[in-house]
Amino acid sequence: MYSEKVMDHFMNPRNQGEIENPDGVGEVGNPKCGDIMKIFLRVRDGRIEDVGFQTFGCGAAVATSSMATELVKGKTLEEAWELSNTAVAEALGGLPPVKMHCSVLAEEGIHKAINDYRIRNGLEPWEEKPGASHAHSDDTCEA
Amino acid sequence: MYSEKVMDHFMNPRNQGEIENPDGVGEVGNPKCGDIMKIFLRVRDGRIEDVGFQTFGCGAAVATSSMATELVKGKTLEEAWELSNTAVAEALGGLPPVKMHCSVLAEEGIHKAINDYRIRNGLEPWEEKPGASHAHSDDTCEA
Amino acid sequence: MNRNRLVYLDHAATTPTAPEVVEAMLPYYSERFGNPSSIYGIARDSREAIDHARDQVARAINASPEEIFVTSGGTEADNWALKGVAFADRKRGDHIITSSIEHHAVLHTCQYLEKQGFRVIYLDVDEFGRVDPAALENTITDQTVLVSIMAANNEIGTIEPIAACGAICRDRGVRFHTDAVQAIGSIPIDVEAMNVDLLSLSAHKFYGPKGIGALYIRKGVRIDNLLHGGAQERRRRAGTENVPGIVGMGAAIERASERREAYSRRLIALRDRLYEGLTERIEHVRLNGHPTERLPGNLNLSIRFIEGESILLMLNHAGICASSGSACTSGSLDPSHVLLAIGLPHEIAHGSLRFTLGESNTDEDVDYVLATLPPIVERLRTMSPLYAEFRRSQDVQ
Amino acid sequence: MNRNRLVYLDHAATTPTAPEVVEAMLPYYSERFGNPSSIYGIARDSREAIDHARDQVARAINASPEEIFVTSGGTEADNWALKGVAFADRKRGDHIITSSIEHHAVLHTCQYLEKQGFRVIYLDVDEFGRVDPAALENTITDQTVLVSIMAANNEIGTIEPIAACGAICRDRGVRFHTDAVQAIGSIPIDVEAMNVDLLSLSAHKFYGPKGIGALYIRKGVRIDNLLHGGAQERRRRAGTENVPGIVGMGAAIERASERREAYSRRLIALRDRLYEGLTERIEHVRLNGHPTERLPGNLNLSIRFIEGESILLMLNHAGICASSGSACTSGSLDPSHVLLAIGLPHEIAHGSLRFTLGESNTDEDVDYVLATLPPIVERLRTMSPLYAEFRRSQDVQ
Ligand SMILES: Cc1ncc(COP(=O)(O)O)c(C=O)c1O
Ligand SMILES: Cc1ncc(COP(=O)(O)O)c(C=O)c1O
Repeated sequence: MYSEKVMDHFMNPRNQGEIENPDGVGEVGNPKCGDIMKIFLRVRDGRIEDVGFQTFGCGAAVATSSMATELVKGKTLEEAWELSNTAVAEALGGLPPVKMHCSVLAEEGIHKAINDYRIRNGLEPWEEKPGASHAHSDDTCEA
Repeated sequence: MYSEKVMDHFMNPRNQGEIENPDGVGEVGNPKCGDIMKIFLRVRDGRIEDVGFQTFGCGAAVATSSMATELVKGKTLEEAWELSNTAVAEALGGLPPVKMHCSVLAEEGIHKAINDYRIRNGLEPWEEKPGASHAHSDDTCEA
Repeated sequence: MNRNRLVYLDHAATTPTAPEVVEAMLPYYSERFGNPSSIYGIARDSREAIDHARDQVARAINASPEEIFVTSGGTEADNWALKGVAFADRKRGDHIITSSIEHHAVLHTCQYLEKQGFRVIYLDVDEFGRVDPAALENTITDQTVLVSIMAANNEIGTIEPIAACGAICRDRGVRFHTDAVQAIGSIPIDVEAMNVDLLSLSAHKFYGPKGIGALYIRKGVRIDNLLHGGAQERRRRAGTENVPGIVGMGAAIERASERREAYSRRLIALRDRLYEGLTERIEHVRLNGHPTERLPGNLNLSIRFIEGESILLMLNHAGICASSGSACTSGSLDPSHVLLAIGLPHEIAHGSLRFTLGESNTDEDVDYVLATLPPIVERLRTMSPLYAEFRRSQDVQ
Repeated sequence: MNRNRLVYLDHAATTPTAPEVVEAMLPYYSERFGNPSSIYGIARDSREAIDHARDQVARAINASPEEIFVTSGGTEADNWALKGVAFADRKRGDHIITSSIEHHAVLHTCQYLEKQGFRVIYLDVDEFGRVDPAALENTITDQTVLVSIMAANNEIGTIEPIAACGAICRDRGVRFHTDAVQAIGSIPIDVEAMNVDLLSLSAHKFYGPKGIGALYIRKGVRIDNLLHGGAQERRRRAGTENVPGIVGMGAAIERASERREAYSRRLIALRDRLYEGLTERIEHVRLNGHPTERLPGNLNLSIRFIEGESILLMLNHAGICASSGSACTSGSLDPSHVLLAIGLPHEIAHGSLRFTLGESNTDEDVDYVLATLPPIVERLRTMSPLYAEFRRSQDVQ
């Protein structure tokens, strides 16, 4: 079902855990739907110096959290904002179709953490691109 | 499907064949339905001295012809008239339900041959018992 | 019964599962037994085995794997195709066309659909059992939602003009189903070239196991589910997958495709020799079905003045397995609807005999039948009042 | 994945086919392969094998052989029972009663019937998953034609009060179907004593092959056919018989009946030890289903703050096969309808885990799970924002 890369990131997640006194935090998902991701950022000079995550969810939820944090680490916030869910899925060697929503969740988590940082710093939050996919939008879980 | 007795009478039919100058002949069945039986009688002093049959039909049709002729041989006509289809089937060690109609055919063939003899000899034909079963009566073959 | 010699000539009824096919199935009973829906390792083995088998089936008929749905056999595939498309398209129309010589799995399903309010036309066939594509074309109305014409007939072996029927249906925007249960493994089938939208097959007809088959459903065809429940077969056919059966079907169809050409050549040679030998040795015999457009292994004969079951019993006694179009075996008194549809009178239909040759058959088998059948026919004719009558009528002339 | 050790704890999903069952099936693939409908010798072998298997199935549930009809599995049996009786009795009424925790083979069939105009009541269950016979009694109307209540639930293992439900239905003149797919082989089932009119079973749940099952239909029950075609199964279920499968089902059910008592005793002991060991070692665990009225091998737990699929993946990595009520595996986001029906909140239902023990399991297996699962739970909780939050809320208190 899962690629080797997914299993590797699931069994050995990178960047797992809370960051003390983070500069931005984003929590997405819903326990009803069976997945919650919480992303923690430490930002220095507009760059993501460190990143951490906590995830309640399936294998793909953990693996996408791990991969997404890995991909944004060291990036500028602008670069990190551009990270798309498909890029996360691709970096994992693909995801089963029913699990794509996890990658969407990861993208949303990063965005939410970045905007949390911006708001804390008195900046306008960035807007999601129109047409961006949302996790669970066409699913039965009524979050 | 068939008992050993049925197979024996099918493979080694008794009394098979036409009788020259018979005293009574009965033909029953219909080629449309896949079975015809023709019974030939030689009668002496009210007794069936000899009997023969010709049959076009399935294994049960042949076996019931053979058994029915065997059972009436040497009997008085009155005794022979009493031969029932179930007696034929029982003597054969039973017949599959869908084949019971063959035993009815055999009974009818004997009756018809006896009545043919009676008519030839200026006697009233005997009447079938009311309620006697008839071959094919409740079947799809429209004979 | 002669237990020393067994000549099996009823391959259209069923075939033995090839030993290498059984071999392929065996690991999936007690070792790789996982439920394919589960997520652990042994379940993955089952899943991969199913995927592989689906590929094998798809390749054999030039479909793609996502278009293959596993069923419990040809009957379920036929039921699903007809009921599924009829009900899914009920709003579009209520008219179905099939032929009068389909297998009961199609005919009885059509009768069920008639009770549900559908109108079904049963196309006539010619004396060889062929459907006329022009007649099909003329019968299609704007209410027609489905046409079902078998690829080859199970009794008389006639091969139907499927490509022509498919082209007409495509033209007229009508879904086209073919029951290819008898065709697969014997004649080439290509759902693309033949414009087939749905196709039924059954593994036990091509040296695979019994109780497993498939329905090909072209991408985009609307069809209701027949069995409701779990999410198996991409939510289209519920029920825990029969993994060994599926593996067996895959192995068998690949094997059959590889062998098909040599197989049919060999069967045609054997069958033709059997036919010629029998007509030389037995009078008043007719061939049923098409002289050339017929399945390689099929020989269907009517032997006048005698009845099919009797012949079968005597053949069985000699160790020869065959079947007949006589009704007796099925418990009804009417002979085969197929033989009646090609115009045989009842009494001749009752005397029909079907030999269907297959992998195990040899030249010696043919010789044995040629030696065995004529005296049986002779014997039964001696017993037959019809033959006596016929002889008397000949004497008179 | 740990290929060295395999601890299979998902016997409710499927069981391996017992080697002696495979042994019994084998002759029917390539040697005694005849189509049971034919009249020659090898066909008789198949026919006798089927008759024998039918006897074996009948004996196991105290039915008579003429009341046993072979299907392609539990799903087909459930579909047939519900659709068959509903449509046959449509003139009598349009009302069907079932429970909210049935298998999808029943639930989705009921939803289909609703689309066809039937009214279906889904009875609630209590916190242990039990149907209340009194509630059933109150729900029956003079329009009710069928009640379907499972004998035992596949997820939480709860055993339903079938005899009580059967008695009520008998009293009220309503047909009673039970899905006994999980019960057969684990708990005693007697269609007479329990007043059951129709019963579904599936061989692969009791060490028989996949893709074969049966529907028991009490003599006199009116039911429409589901699959139309040939005259097999006394004209009630068309399709060439899966002879090896049927033989396997017969052998497996006889074997299961003989072993049942010892089997359940053993499983209960192992399961209880597993349950106690896990609750000693892991905090915030709850048992789902009934504490005593449950299938011998079933242990269903909710482990708070973590999600089921993650646990399964880590267990699989350690060579342990289990399943969960988490939705993730099925591709939907809603967790099991059964866990929701017994009142679990979504997030707790997502963290549920099902172990179902069977023949292969040993004390060592239990020890291994007791050693393996707690650190996995620990690890996943460390990762979980829900657990972090819970801990913070505890610290505050
Ligand atoms: C033409 C045809 N269609 C359908 C079937 C039904 O297949 P099965 O018996 O495998 O269900 C058969 C054979 O029995 C057949 O010959
Ligand atoms: C309670 C119950 N009913 C029905 C089924 C369906 O049986 P099958 O998958 O054999 O069709 C299952 C198992 O999958 C089950 O557990």
